[in-house]
Amino acid sequence: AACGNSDDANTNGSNSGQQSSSESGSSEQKLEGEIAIDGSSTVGPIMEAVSEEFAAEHPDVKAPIGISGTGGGFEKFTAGETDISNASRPIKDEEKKVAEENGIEYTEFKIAFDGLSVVVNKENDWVDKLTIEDLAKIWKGEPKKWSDINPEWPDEKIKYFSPGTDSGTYDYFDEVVLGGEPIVKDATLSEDDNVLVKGVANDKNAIGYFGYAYYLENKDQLKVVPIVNSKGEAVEPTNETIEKGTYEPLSRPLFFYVNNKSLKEKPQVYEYVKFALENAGQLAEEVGYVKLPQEQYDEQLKTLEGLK
Amino acid sequence: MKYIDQTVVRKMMGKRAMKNRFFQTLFFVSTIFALVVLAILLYRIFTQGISYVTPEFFQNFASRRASASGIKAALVGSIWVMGVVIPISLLLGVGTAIYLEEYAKKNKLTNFIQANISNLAGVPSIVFGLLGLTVFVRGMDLGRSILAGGLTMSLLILPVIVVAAQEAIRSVPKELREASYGMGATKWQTIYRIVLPAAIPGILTGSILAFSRAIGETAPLLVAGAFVFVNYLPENLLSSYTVMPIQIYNWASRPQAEFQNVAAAGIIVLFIFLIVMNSVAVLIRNKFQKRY
Amino acid sequence: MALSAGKSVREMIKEKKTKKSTRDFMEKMVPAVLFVAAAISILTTIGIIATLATETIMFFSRVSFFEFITEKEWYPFLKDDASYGIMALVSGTLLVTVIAMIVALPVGLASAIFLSEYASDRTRRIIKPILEVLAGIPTIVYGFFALTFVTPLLQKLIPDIGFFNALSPGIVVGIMIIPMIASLSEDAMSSVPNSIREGALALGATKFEVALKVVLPAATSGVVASFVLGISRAIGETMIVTLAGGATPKLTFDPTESIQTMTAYIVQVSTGDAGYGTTIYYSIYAVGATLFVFTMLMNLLAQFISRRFREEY
Amino acid sequence: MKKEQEIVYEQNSEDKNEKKIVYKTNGLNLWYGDDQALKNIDLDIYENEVTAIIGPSGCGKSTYIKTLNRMVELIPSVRINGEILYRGKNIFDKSYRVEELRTQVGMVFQKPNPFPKSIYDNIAYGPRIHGIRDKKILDEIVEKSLRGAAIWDEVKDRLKENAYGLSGGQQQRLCIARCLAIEPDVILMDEPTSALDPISTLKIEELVQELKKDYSIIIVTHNMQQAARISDKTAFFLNGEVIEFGETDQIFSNPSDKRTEDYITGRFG
Amino acid sequence: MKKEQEIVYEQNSEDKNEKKIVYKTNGLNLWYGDDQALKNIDLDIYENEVTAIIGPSGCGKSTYIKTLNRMVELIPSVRINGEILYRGKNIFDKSYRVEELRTQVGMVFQKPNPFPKSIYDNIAYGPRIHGIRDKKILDEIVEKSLRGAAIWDEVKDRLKENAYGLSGGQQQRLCIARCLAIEPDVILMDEPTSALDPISTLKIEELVQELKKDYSIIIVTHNMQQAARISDKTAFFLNGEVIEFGETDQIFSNPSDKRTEDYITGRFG
Ligand SMILES: Nc1ncnc2c1ncn2[C@@H]1O[C@H](COP(=O)(O)OP(=O)(O)OP(=O)(O)O)[C@@H](O)[C@H]1O
Ligand SMILES: Nc1ncnc2c1ncn2[C@@H]1O[C@H](COP(=O)(O)OP(=O)(O)OP(=O)(O)O)[C@@H](O)[C@H]1O
Ligand SMILES: [Mg+2]
Ligand SMILES: [Mg+2]
Ligand SMILES: O=P([O-])([O-])[O-]
Repeated sequence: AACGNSDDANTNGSNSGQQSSSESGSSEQKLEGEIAIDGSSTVGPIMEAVSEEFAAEHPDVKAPIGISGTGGGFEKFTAGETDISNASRPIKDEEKKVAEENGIEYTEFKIAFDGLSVVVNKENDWVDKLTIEDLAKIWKGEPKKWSDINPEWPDEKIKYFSPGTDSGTYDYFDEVVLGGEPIVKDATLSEDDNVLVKGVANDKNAIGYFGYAYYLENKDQLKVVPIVNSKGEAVEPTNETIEKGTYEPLSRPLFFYVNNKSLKEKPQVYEYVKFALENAGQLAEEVGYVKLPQEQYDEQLKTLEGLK
Repeated sequence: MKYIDQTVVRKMMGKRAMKNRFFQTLFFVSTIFALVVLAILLYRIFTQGISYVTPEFFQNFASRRASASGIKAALVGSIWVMGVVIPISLLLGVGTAIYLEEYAKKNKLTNFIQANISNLAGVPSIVFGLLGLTVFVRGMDLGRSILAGGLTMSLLILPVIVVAAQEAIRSVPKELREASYGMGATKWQTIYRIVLPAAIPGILTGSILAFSRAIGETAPLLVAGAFVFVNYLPENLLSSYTVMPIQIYNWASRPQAEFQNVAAAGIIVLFIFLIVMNSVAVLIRNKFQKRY
Repeated sequence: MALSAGKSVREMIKEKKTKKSTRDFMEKMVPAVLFVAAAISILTTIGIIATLATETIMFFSRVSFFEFITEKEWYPFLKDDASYGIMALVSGTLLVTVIAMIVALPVGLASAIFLSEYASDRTRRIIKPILEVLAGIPTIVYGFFALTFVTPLLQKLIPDIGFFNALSPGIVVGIMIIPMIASLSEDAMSSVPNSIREGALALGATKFEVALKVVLPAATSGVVASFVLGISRAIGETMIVTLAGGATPKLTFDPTESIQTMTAYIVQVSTGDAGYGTTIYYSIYAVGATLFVFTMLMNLLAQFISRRFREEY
Repeated sequence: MKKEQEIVYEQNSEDKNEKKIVYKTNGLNLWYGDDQALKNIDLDIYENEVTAIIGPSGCGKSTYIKTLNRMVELIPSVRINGEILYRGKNIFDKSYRVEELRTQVGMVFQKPNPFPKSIYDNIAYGPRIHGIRDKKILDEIVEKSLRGAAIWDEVKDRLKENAYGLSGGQQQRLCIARCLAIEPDVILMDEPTSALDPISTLKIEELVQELKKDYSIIIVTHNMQQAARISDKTAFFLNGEVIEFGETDQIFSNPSDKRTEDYITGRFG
Repeated sequence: MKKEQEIVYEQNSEDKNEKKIVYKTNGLNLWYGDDQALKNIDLDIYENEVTAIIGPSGCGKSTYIKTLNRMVELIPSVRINGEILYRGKNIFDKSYRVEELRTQVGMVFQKPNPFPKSIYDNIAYGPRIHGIRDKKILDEIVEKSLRGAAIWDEVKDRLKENAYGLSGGQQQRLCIARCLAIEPDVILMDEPTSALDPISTLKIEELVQELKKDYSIIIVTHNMQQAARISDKTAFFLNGEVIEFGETDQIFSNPSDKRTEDYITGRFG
């Protein structure tokens, strides 16, 4: 849930107008100073791309990026230590409370989509699609073998590969698929998605899930499973299906949170956020995520204007 | 009366010599084992990363494009951090060792300090990360700076250096001390001019290991505040920074296969860095080394 | 006897006495300064204990200490019935440590003996630095080595073994520790005076007998110290087990199964998603405190051993 | 101030028209932990004399000589009572600076113990720690000291080499040279020639004879003939006690104690 | 096979109706790096005799005696040519096992070098490595060896204590005892009494006289009188060469070389 500030969206000014104003602004006064950014490892690569490009325009602004995880990032953010916090899930109530206690006001921005990809081994010729219910059954661990789900499938034990229980990806999957119930205890968990890729690629009876980017980069080693959406269509994760929203419910938005005081008092933070919203779509795709529909970026830019 | 029968001795001699040769071979093979592992590891990393180690790799900052990625910020960051770690941990470590070996009376406090140090040597690095975060980053308000990271690392390797320095100081023959005292040298003169020079090889051996560890540590700096993406060079001890292992970790966890090669290239640079450091220390050590 | 300076050395020394006040100052200052250095290590411990203790107390206000040490399962992320049984993490840590020690102690000690007793000066000068390079390889590199080389190799040898298991990181942690044990033990053995070796060799002892029955006993304290440091490193090793051990806390002593160690759990949470102030957040401090207590007990044991075996020469 | 005291003391002893006493040991007891190594020692050492200490192995000779420059205190378990006056002042006094004592009282040890430094630096060590930095003066001191210890010719071409390259005998002479370099008032020697061949020993003995013109020398030796040859006074130790002390001639020709006689007539060295 | 060879050799030498030769050194040269320490040494050591090696410091005495049991090879820079026959076999032969040589050729060093073990374990070390495990036999060996080295009475009550608690002289006698414990054929002694007091020295000398009934003994000494007193043959070394070798009586009463005479008449020990 975003902060109430988003309601005060300023309707003035088009996208292009803002862009020119920001450019003229930067040429008038040289921006400098530091921007403290931390948080999700999922969102990190997008922000790194933003920092990289931002530095080309504003070489004197230092925008290093830390990766403490969404929770770790919020811990610092709500204590007022960072200006921007990346998150692969919305802020939780406990975290909101801490922010309130510390007098931190903030605004939530969406930056891109991630499509959680369910994958199996290349040699797996039996699974061609799965419903959310199938997934729930599989991941709750009721069927121990593939044949327990479909008698035609091999009589082999399923091997599970899942992101660590403390990642945003797991959280999202758990909520959407399992309704908050625990994942099968036999699951092999790893914090590193590349490790999961290797796990699934090396085990014929494996099933796993992780961020879209990791599937995209390892397409040739993995077989992606189309997921039946609420309309009953089996949809494979692709840039289009994710952006359009047909790959659901396993598409999840990625966020970053900005400290309002920093936006007001540090011009470099304001410019940085603006730059991020203007360029995030393209940069996100470059690092393996999916951009939001353009309207969403425009809308958020307006919100930002109102916070100046 | 003869207790030792030479014919029996001679008969056993073959077996004993064989045992000796067997164990010599075994010991040699053990030593080689470690080297073979190193060779495999290096081979894998070099074949993967060497083509990415180009002059640009040293001139570029990190980038979202693998081909444009470079290690500049991390390399310089590591050097800055070591610039804090080496003097601080050596001064504190050797100082502590001298205090314990030469000055401290054998009392409860000394025993406590001693026990405390060997205990610290076993504390996992990640716990030091938590300490650094609490004390340096937040408590002393140093922020996520080189100084905070360097101090954290210094404390981490301090016990290793103390233990190594103590062993080295202890193994200096007491005859040398006696000779020095006998000339009317004060305690500090004896330590500074006789004990320390004689102990340098041992101190260096332990310290090289410790510094190598500090350069390669990821976990504590992940917790205590190195950034993963930095695209500028540090200016002073309070600048934010990144270090090589964290940059490598970041690259290795990227989905793009090409970044795995960049990570390998990063590891190669880290190796070169380690080897240069070790060589300097080995040169110093060989210059001093001798058996009494 | 006067020198060309026209004075005797004795006179010159007497003259210099006036300058001795700085020397006296040094003599008084140095121990004080050195004591401060030594005190830093105590402050470090106090800092660690304070950091761990405050948060651990918070943890135990939510989870009973009894549950913590008796419960066999560690599922902190279950929303409703989270369980915090440290034994599951401890067993993972112990499993990896034991495997690592099975690899590292014999190989490390054997290398040390080879270097100190058999190798020529030249060989030693070549091999020792190489071992030190091995010691300096970042653990994350070892982690990928375990995952991409050792695990597939093990899968060929033991078809049943999981992709994540305790054996692979255990072996690699062991390999990582070899140079440390080898180097420190070698130092301890090298500092045994040569005259003692000669004494034994002159009795007709083989090099092996000298190494085993004379040098090794004389170097016990240093060798044991290197073991302790090695074991502590194994217990505290983080990146290798995080990458290759899996993340499934489980009370098992089967090395082919996936496990989670205490350190890997701390990494999981501190780079993960748990919010500040949650029980999970506090749990990493409780785990950290457990690790701390563990290494402390270990060290006390080792100190006891090395005190008993210490020999003077 | 100290100087004046000394002078007063020296005048006093001159008044008595005797040789001046350098060291006066009164009722000295010394324990290693619970083992008493020295028992109620009373002994006077005179200036410009060679005092030999003889006695069987383990009788406390080394312990006593190390007490004279307080080196024995480096062993933590040592406990001492009684007093030793060096030029009139009790060396166990709190105000007595042990470094000053040891600068004036040089020592040569039983086992050669050169520093792991060059030959030159070994000799220059003492002068340097006492503040002599002038390269030319140091050069002179080094040459003079090495000559004094009858080793100059053997090492003059390799002063920059490590002292550990020397043979045992050469090392010991180096240690003697090192001690001479600070021109002490008293020289303590603990079996200094036991590692030397006769020719070097002869040189050292001659040197001792020459040095006693300027210095007071206390020498522990197991070599009775050496004691008889070079010393003016001899003390015979047994089980930590001084059995007999007196003029060397008298001790060797006409010992007053049966045990001394037994020990001396068992002689052969 | 080896045994038979030896027997043949021994019979040969008996045929000649002479004392048997234990060690025969032919044209031995030895270098430390580029420095030649032994030059073309020819020397015969006879069975059941005491052969003394004398000469000034640095002349190569220690080097030669360490070559006889090949201890000198422990120094990496050493190069050797020439041959040494021990009971007829060249000890530098590839097939010659150095440990076997050293079991039959015991050695006592210049500086005491006890193991950092208990007194008992120091003595028992040799027998143990040669396979003697029986506690009772070990006890006997320990007592006999310690008695042999004239130290039994001093240590019999503290056999379990660390050898480093002993004084220098006691340590050296312990090392002699340790060597006796393996009952060697030849005993090499490198200035074994230089750290001993006269009484212990006397005991050791008596012991040497007694041991030579069973053993052949080669003793380096800087003590001319000791050489004269206890040895049957004497070799005089100078600058790495054997200047003179012959019957001790003849060497001391009527040396044929001027340098030997000079050295001996400079004597005093
Ligand atoms: N560091 C020590 N700790 C305990 N006892 C010691 C120590 N040093 C010497 N002793 C004991 O004190 C006694 C006297 O020893 P000291 O070395 O003075 O004898 P010494 O007369 O010099 O003999 P030597 O002629 O063999 O050198 C001996 O019984 C010895 O065992
Ligand atoms: N390890 C070594 N390396 C190089 N040179 C050595 C070494 N040991 C001895 N030498 C040299 O070889 C020569 C002979 O030495 P050696 O020790 O045999 O003399 P020595 O006759 O035993 O003298 P001493 O009576 O002093 O013991 C000496 O010039 C010495 O400097
Ligand atoms: Mg003595
Ligand atoms: Mg010698
Ligand atoms: O780093 P996370 O996106 O998994 O919180």
